[in-house]
Amino acid sequence: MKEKTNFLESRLYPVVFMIILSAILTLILAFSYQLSKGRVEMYQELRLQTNLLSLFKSEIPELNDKVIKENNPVIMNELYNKYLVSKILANRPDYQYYEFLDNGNTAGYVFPISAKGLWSTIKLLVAIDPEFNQYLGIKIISQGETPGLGARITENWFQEQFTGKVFYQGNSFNKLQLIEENGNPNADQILQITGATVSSKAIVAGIQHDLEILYNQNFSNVKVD
Amino acid sequence: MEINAVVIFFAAIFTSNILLTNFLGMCSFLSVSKEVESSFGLGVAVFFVMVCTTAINYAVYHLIMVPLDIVYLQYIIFIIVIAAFVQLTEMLVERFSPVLYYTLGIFLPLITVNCAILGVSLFMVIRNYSFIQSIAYGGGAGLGWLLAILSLAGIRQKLKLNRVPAGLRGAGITLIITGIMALAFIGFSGIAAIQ
Amino acid sequence: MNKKQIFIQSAFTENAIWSQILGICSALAVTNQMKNSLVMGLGVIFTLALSMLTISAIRSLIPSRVRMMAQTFIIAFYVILVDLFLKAFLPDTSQQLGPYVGLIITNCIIMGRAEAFASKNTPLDSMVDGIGAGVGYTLVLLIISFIREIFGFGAIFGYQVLGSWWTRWSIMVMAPSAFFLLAMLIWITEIRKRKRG
Amino acid sequence: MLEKMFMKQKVMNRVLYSLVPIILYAIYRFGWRVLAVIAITNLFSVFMEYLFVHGQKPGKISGAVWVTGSLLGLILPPSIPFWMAAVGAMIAISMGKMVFGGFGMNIFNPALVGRIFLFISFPKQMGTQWNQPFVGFPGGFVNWTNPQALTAATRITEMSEKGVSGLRDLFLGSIPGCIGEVSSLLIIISALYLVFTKTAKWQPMIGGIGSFLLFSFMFYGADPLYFLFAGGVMFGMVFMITDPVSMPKHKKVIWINSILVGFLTVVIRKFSSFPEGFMFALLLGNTFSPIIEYAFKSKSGRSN
Repeated sequence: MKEKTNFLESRLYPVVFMIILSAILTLILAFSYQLSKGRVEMYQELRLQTNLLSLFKSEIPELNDKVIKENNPVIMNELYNKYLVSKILANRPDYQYYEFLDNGNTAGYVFPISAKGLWSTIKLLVAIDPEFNQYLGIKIISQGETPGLGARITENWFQEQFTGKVFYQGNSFNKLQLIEENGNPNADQILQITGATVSSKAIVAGIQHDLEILYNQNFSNVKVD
Repeated sequence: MEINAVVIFFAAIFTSNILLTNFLGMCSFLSVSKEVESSFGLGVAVFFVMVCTTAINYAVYHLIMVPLDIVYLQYIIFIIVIAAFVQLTEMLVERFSPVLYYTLGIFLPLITVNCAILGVSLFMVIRNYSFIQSIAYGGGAGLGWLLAILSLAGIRQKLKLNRVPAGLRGAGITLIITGIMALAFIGFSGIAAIQ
Repeated sequence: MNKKQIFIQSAFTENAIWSQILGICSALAVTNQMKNSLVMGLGVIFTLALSMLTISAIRSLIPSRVRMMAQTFIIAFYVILVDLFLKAFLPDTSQQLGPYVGLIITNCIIMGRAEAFASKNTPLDSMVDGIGAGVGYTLVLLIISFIREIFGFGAIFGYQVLGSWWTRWSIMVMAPSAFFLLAMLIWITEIRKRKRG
Repeated sequence: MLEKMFMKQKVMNRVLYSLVPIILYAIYRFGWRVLAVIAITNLFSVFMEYLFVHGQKPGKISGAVWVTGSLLGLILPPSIPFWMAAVGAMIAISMGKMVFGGFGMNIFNPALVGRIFLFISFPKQMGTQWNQPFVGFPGGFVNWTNPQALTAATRITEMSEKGVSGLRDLFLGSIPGCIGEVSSLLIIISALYLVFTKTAKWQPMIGGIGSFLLFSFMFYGADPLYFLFAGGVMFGMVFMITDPVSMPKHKKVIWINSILVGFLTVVIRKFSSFPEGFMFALLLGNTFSPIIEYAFKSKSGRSN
């Protein structure tokens, strides 16, 4: 007993204590990390797959709102493997994009793109047809714009209006224009969000800028004359 | 899209002021801002520690934690780095410059618990900044914090003779002033983006 | 003091936010939506309860020279557990809370309770005290976020309760409103305190 | 009755007189509805101040409350919903003035605190919907409001490029805009009245307008007068930056502050995501001027 109190007061004790304490705590943490790791990765993958698949909702017969809502990892993974394949750009090995397959034929591309919003970098997926003529859809993945204003870019009507808009026509890129939210858009116009001009502009400009570079550098040969 | 470090620096001061938009470092902000001199001392100390710990934490994160796959321990490791750095600085300042110690050194212990310091390191990781970007962000955030606490101290100095309603004296009125400052700083939004 | 008294004292009469002005960084940052506030509050309750329990249980073993360090370690340990849990089971909320979960470590409430209570009392009392402080903290978060969400979105916990006739106050989802509302809350508490004498 | 409730403040009365022609002109341009807006902001300002001073000594409402109320009314759009005007007035008086100790104590310009609160809360109603002005006689004098509305928020920069309105229209005020901000001519006349009756100081007006002109010229290249007459700069430089309470006391600091406000107005207009910059610029000026003044005081204190 006497020995113990002596050790507790010795100069070495605090060091020993900290080492033992941190060893125990770190061990438990490492263990829980290993336990949770798989789940975290699974979630990230599932989210990406769901986002990619929902871009082609109208083309995939197995996919409807109910399936998307249930978000079953097994089903999503199956659908993903059936319809999508990930690819890497030849000149940028770190850039991953996706190809949409319909009965084994390329029916569209999906590119991850980032746009500079008012407060944050907006990350989104853009789907385009194999000849780069028109957008098949966009999906905002993450953003940090003003809630209630800029953050309304995540509302469905805003994202859905890109579907079918022309990207490349004749021999030149088509520039999309922004008009007031309550207006009547024609084929080249996008309704912007009232009070959030910057966020709306950022998306249109970001998509066009990045896609034009991708087209010029990697896909200018896809045109079938 | 890579963002220029200069842009990040200014954005961290004005458009995304760490205190006025991220609410970090409020505890010492409220308690120390009564006097201008001590606010200045604390602000400078925060700036200095912020820049240095961001740099160290960047190195620790990318050279040790990522290769060893122990990123999940970042909270513990960052806070140890910050505490150790503050301790070390305090000792060095005390030994080599007593004058500096009495003007700045006394604020150093307050800094370990200033969540703005840890916050900057965490934002650096979340936003995937490069080394230069991290330093610029740390410096900007530190200067922004200094600017905010100095302005507040000036206002509180002016407020000393006022008949502020009894229940609002101290924390209450300081929070309201901070709120109005945050309103004013919204004017800068859109000038530069942080990420 | 029995456990009930300890709980009431640390949750209400000595509420960390409105009477001691501690831990307000996160109180301001995560209150734009009630859901975030609730998750954050539960995280703090969990961290507080268990770290108070642990610190109190080994309080006689902790050498006084490294006391703060050891306490920080134990708190950080539980915070990382919370973080891992959120990442694995509530990934969306985890992303929205961003760095604020990690910042529970520097939340002065926890260090304050560890110093003031857990290092002097029995483990179970400390745990009750921790839960009390956490509940009080969560309560304040929920009050502020309720006002911010109902004015800012017309919603409660994400459910739209006010129809399209409601004009959303965007200031309520932005930073300044949090400062104003917390000031109001402190003001009301002070007035009530004075009336009681 | 009135004397029991209100403090007598001659200076404040003179400010109110100088606003009368501006209000009359606003009715002519936008219809009688604007008078209702101004009445509401005044009413709710008085109501709010009454809540605070009620039951306290001396318990009188300051005459300045009418100035705050009227100024706030004049910097709102003509089509603002009435309830928003009321909210703005209550925020202006409570958060901008009474919490700091009431009359003579405010750090920030109360009317601007109310205006920015509304602007951030309701960007759609505050910044994107503008009534077209009436033209010819009797114009707005026989109308409640002009149903013709312009729903675009035009950046002042783009306005000059597209030539939306000519310099003469801007100067006289036959343009859409906030209730009291449209006619630069009337504002200048009021400014002269205020300066000659020693109601307001001329230094901040000249400093602010001068620095605004200089920096607009530097940032935009041409036409600084155009930018001065558009938007709310003129109104603010005459009626708000000169607020004797929130203005710094030190002469040199008055100059520094007004130059800073002019500079910030241009920076915010040009680079930020908001079309108008004055209100933010002055609030920033209010934020920084106490510490600048403190620095000056301690410096001169040491040399003495």
